[in-house]
Amino acid sequence: MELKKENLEKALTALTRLGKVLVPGVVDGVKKFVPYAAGADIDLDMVNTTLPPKDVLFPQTQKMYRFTTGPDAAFEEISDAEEQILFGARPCDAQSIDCLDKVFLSGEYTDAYYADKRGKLTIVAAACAKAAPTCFCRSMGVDPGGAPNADLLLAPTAGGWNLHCQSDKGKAVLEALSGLLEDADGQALPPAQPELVVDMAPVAEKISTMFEHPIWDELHRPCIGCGTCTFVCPTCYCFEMGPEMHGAEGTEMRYWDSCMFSEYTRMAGGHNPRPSAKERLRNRYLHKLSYFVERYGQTLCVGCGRCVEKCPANLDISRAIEMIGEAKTE
Amino acid sequence: MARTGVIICHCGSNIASVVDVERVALAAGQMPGVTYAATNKYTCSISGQDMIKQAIAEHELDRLVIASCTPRMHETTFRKMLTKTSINPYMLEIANIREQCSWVHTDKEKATEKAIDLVHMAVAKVLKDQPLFTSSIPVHKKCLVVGGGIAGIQAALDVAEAGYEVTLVEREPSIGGKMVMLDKTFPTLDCSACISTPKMAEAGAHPNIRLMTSCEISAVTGYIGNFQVTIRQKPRYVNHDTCTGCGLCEEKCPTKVTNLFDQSLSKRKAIYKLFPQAVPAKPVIDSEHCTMLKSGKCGLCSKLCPLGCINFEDQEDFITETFGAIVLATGYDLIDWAKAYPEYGGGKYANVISGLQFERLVNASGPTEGHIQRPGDGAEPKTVVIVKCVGSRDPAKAKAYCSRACCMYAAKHAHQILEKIEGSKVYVFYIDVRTPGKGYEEFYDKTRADGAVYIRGRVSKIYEEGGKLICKGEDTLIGKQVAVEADMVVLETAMEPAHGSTETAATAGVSADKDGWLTEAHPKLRPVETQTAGVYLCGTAQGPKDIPDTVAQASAAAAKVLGLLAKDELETSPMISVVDAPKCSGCGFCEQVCPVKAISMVDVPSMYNGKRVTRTVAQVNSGLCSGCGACSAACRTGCIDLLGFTNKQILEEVDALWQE
Amino acid sequence: MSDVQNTLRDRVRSLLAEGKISCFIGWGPTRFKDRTIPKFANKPEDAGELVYNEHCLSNLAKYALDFQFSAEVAGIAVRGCESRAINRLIADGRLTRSKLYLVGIPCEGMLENGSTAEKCAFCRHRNPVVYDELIGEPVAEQENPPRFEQVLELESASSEDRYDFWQREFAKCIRCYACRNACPACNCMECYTEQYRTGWQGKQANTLENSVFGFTRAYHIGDRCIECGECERVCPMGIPLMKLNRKLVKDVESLFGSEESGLSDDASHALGCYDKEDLEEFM
Amino acid sequence: MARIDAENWEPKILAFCCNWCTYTGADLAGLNRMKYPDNIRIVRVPCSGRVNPQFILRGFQKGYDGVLVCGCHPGDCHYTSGNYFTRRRFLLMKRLLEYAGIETGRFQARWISGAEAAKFRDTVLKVTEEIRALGPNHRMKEADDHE
Repeated sequence: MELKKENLEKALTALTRLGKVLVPGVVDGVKKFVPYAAGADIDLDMVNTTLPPKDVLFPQTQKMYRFTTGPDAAFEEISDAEEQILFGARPCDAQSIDCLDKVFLSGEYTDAYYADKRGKLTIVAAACAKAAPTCFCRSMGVDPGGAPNADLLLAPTAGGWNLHCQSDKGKAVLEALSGLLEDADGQALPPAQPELVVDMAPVAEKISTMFEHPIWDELHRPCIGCGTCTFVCPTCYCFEMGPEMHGAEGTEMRYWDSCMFSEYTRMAGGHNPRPSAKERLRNRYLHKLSYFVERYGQTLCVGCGRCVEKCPANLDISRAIEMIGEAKTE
Repeated sequence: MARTGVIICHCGSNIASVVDVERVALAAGQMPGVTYAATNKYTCSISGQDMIKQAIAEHELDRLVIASCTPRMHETTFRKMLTKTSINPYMLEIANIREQCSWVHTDKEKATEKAIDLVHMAVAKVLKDQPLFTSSIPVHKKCLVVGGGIAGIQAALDVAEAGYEVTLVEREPSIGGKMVMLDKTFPTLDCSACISTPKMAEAGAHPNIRLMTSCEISAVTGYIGNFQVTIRQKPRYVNHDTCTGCGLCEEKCPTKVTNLFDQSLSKRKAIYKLFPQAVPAKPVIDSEHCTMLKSGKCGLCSKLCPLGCINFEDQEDFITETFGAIVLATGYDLIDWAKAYPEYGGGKYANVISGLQFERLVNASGPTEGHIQRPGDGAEPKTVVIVKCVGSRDPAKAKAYCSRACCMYAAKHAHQILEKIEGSKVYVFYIDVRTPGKGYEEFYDKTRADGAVYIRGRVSKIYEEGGKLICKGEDTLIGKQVAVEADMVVLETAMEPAHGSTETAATAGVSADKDGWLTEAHPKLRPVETQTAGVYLCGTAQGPKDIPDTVAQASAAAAKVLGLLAKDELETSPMISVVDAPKCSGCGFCEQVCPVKAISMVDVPSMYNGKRVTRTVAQVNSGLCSGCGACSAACRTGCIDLLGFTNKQILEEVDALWQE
Repeated sequence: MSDVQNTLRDRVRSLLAEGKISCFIGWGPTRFKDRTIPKFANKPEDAGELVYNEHCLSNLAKYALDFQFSAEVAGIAVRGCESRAINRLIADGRLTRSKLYLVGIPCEGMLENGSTAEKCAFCRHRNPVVYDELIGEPVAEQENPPRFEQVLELESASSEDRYDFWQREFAKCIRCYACRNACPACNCMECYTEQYRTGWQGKQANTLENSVFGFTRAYHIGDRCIECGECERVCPMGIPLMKLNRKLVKDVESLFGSEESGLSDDASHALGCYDKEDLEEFM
Repeated sequence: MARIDAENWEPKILAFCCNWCTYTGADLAGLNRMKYPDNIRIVRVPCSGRVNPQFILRGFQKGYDGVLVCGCHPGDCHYTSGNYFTRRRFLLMKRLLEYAGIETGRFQARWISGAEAAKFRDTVLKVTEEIRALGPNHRMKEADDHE
């Protein structure tokens, strides 16, 4: 089945009946997933959005519950989950949602806020026909031509996309699109081949032994300690919680935090176990390339290249992977 | 959890007739942290206070909000009351629902709503109050007086008489200042030396006064009650411990030098006493002119001195002492009129002299033994022109201000000339005649009756012609140019701050105005205090004034000093700034805005990026901090905060609006 | 530029070899032709890895803070913007001049996405204002670049439009604090945003809190901004922060007659002093 | 008060007053039984130099329709120089707020001495009327952002 480009708007409009449709678009100069509205500035050809789709499931600021203090203390949970269709997510984005699923849904504790949203999310992924210079998904085990955890995969053709249904939610999408699709598949374009390739094999082998390695002494030095890499990262999931108070009334919120911030690990009293950028950068890289792998069997980096693109100092995790691979260890 | 008590005062009907106090109390009872809310008829009365004390005990309150009159009225009362309870006196906030609510609003409903809001703000603030404790600093019961003129002498004597030790520092070799140069004092015409030298002698001999002449203060650190002052003793080359002041050295010294004490009208020796009645009555060597010190030749004084007091190797010495209080009495100089008024000859006419030169001329102990003689030729002047406001009230050329004493000493000079020189004529050029003092106007009237001719106008030019000094000016009363031929001209020149006085004052943390006069803490209400607590000022250091005012101000400063020294300890307000040093970046912005120099930058051991380092951070001197909070608003991080008005407290007050 | 690069490498090699400096902060290569990365040369042989080309966009000055407590002298490449940033950091008590060796490089502007970088477009100090040695010859300064053009334009908009403009821009902010961390005037040990106990600023990313941060930061640096444009350059969301900062710079200059910040390491700044004759609007 | 309908809307004005001059002036207004609108809420500070310009933004955030900063006349500061710094800070802040889109007049500063009870009353009257004319403030306000 093929969706022709000329039917895209109709298709998106049709999908709005299923829920809020989020598509890659540009708002005030920022590329991100935006709710689809007729005539919106959407761009399914862009390689990657600047902001990842993670806030669809894990908003930068999530209101958790409202409460009142004092003699009549009370609280009221906030549930703002709604049916959403993430349309045009890239394979790396889909993979990042897989990472987030592992964090928020697997194991003993399920995060209710995430689970609510995830249950109501349909992922319509779009395979990549082209790659940005900063893309290195293949090196991180992501296939730019596929997205196994997507409900529906769009594979680009010369005139549109071939649709591959991958789940029941995907079927619902197909049903909603009935009448807008060509029965036959179009001529599929070959998947993108990112030029940036790094070798993770030697990293996997030795990184767990490299906590004290001198490589960290130099690697962190350009880091200015901002949170750009973590906030544009589709998989970084650290958060902090705190209330916003209006007198006796308050709203408890959780909001993204960044392990690159100096105060991230600072304790009451001032002690900071990660006192400098060295410890912080090391933690971020080890988390992505080692700790997460040990726990969930996959890296917490999907090779989307957003942090490489946006780092104010041009720090490059792909280069770090290479350097770790090349590093001598005893 | 906080246990706040809220008391809403009726203030009889002052509040209760407009504000529904019961409703306010009811609303207060619902506010976060409030355990107890009640109203009271007269909260400030004894019974009202008893009721609060009882409530504190009964409800185990740990902080208090009183909604009543302005805190400016009873904050202190209620703090005092709290000292007798389990609550710290600073765990108190007052909501002003009288002056700023019931008295200014008529709509009862709205006034009540506003009162609830005001109480809410106070309740929000009190939740962030912390117990504060006054601390005390010891008072070093010793006073430093800088400047040994009549102001300094009077202040020193008053403090010494009260039983406290005083160190009187004077940069000249003798105390006495300007007053001792004068001949007579207006309006009583008593001999200046006759009334000032006994004071000098008294100061010199007083068991509680230590005179330090030929000395200057070079550094002041510390704060009220505890100033560490470094005094520089200039070399005198004469051992004053052994010298008896016999005068042999001065008599025999071969080097003659212009005598500045006599306003350059005479000569003195290179080893000299400043003037005959100098205190201490011992000579010093003028190193600039002594041939021995300059070229190693002579040494006559050393050979002659029977006690071997001469020491050509004498060096400057630095003495550091602690004082509880400092009085600045640094005095005045006269402006250099020759520079400012080239039209008066710019100094080239010997017979155009300053008022102070005239004082020396007419002084019995002066160069002419009191005979008024022209410096140019020694002749007795028959016609004398006196020009007032030379440099005063003349912003274009010199000073904008009035020098205050000149009108009177001009009249005195006129009187003295008319009295001493038979048949003499005196013309006084003036802009205005200002005589606001006891017996002043009468003296001026008498001078005119004696024959002094007052001409209203400025002298525009003085030049010599045929052995006479021609003074040209406009008589503005008749609107005509006048020219007076005079034998001598006396210029009554403006006062200006003594040279170096602003620098000395700055050393003690006292600022000066644009003219260099030292700035008092408040021009009306704190005229002898300065912005630096514990530093006082008096006399002409603060601005031009005459002797009676100077002496009165000196005694006033002494009274302030005594008020301080009478205390063993000073209680300091705990509502001062504190620095959260680990957060301080050391930028010094707080230091720049502090009006009392209470903040200094100090090096402290610290952690940075996990390493031990020495960093520079701000530090508040609790003895100096006046609690204004300017530093706190200047700090970007917010790491310097004002106790009692912390950032958090103020933000809570602002946020309180949200409560409904 | 390759001449400058060669001279720079030679000089850094000698400075390190002679022990005059313990480290040199310059730029190094990345895997992308159009990007450089701050490079720290610790040994003479590292000097060969230094790069100087039209892609050296990072302002290096704040990296000197890494050496603020070092006993040794650190070397750093300074163009006009870095030199002013260094002055700013010295004036604010964060660096010591004697512990720095400044290798000046006159600059004719950098490239960003193929054309003159926005941060260089309004530059008035392409030549370093302070240095210990200069590589190459001073270049001509841009004559009166229209620094305040964008500010004047926004000033002439209606109050409502101005509000909407900034709210739209700050709606994009992700609170990554790259602007703050890159800014040489934002040199507090801890930002006010981190003072949670005081609660100056909510951590939640919403348009209001974002704009409170934006305006507060602008106010905090307004009288000390050196107009290097780093904040705007590093903003991943493309918020025109210089349009805000230059408003304050413009007002500080016109209200208080202050000179541009960073031309000397004098600690004075407009809000740290006053003039009794300042404009009176509050009577 | 945040959700009062437009008809009954009354401007809420926050004022920071220095303890030595304006707060005293406000007290004197009370002592003289002068009348002025009840829309003002005073925060007492030791000196206008204590007022961090960030407090102003906070006022608007928390729903005040106008913010006023008052201190001693320049030259009369109890602490000598505090209000000179205040003047600089708020000359700048006022312009920044206006640039940020806060309407002119929502933020004001005035010098009012301890004797100027009438000036205090007149200022409150004038500022209240000006802010009433501007209507409720929604800009930089928390509630609106959270609706």
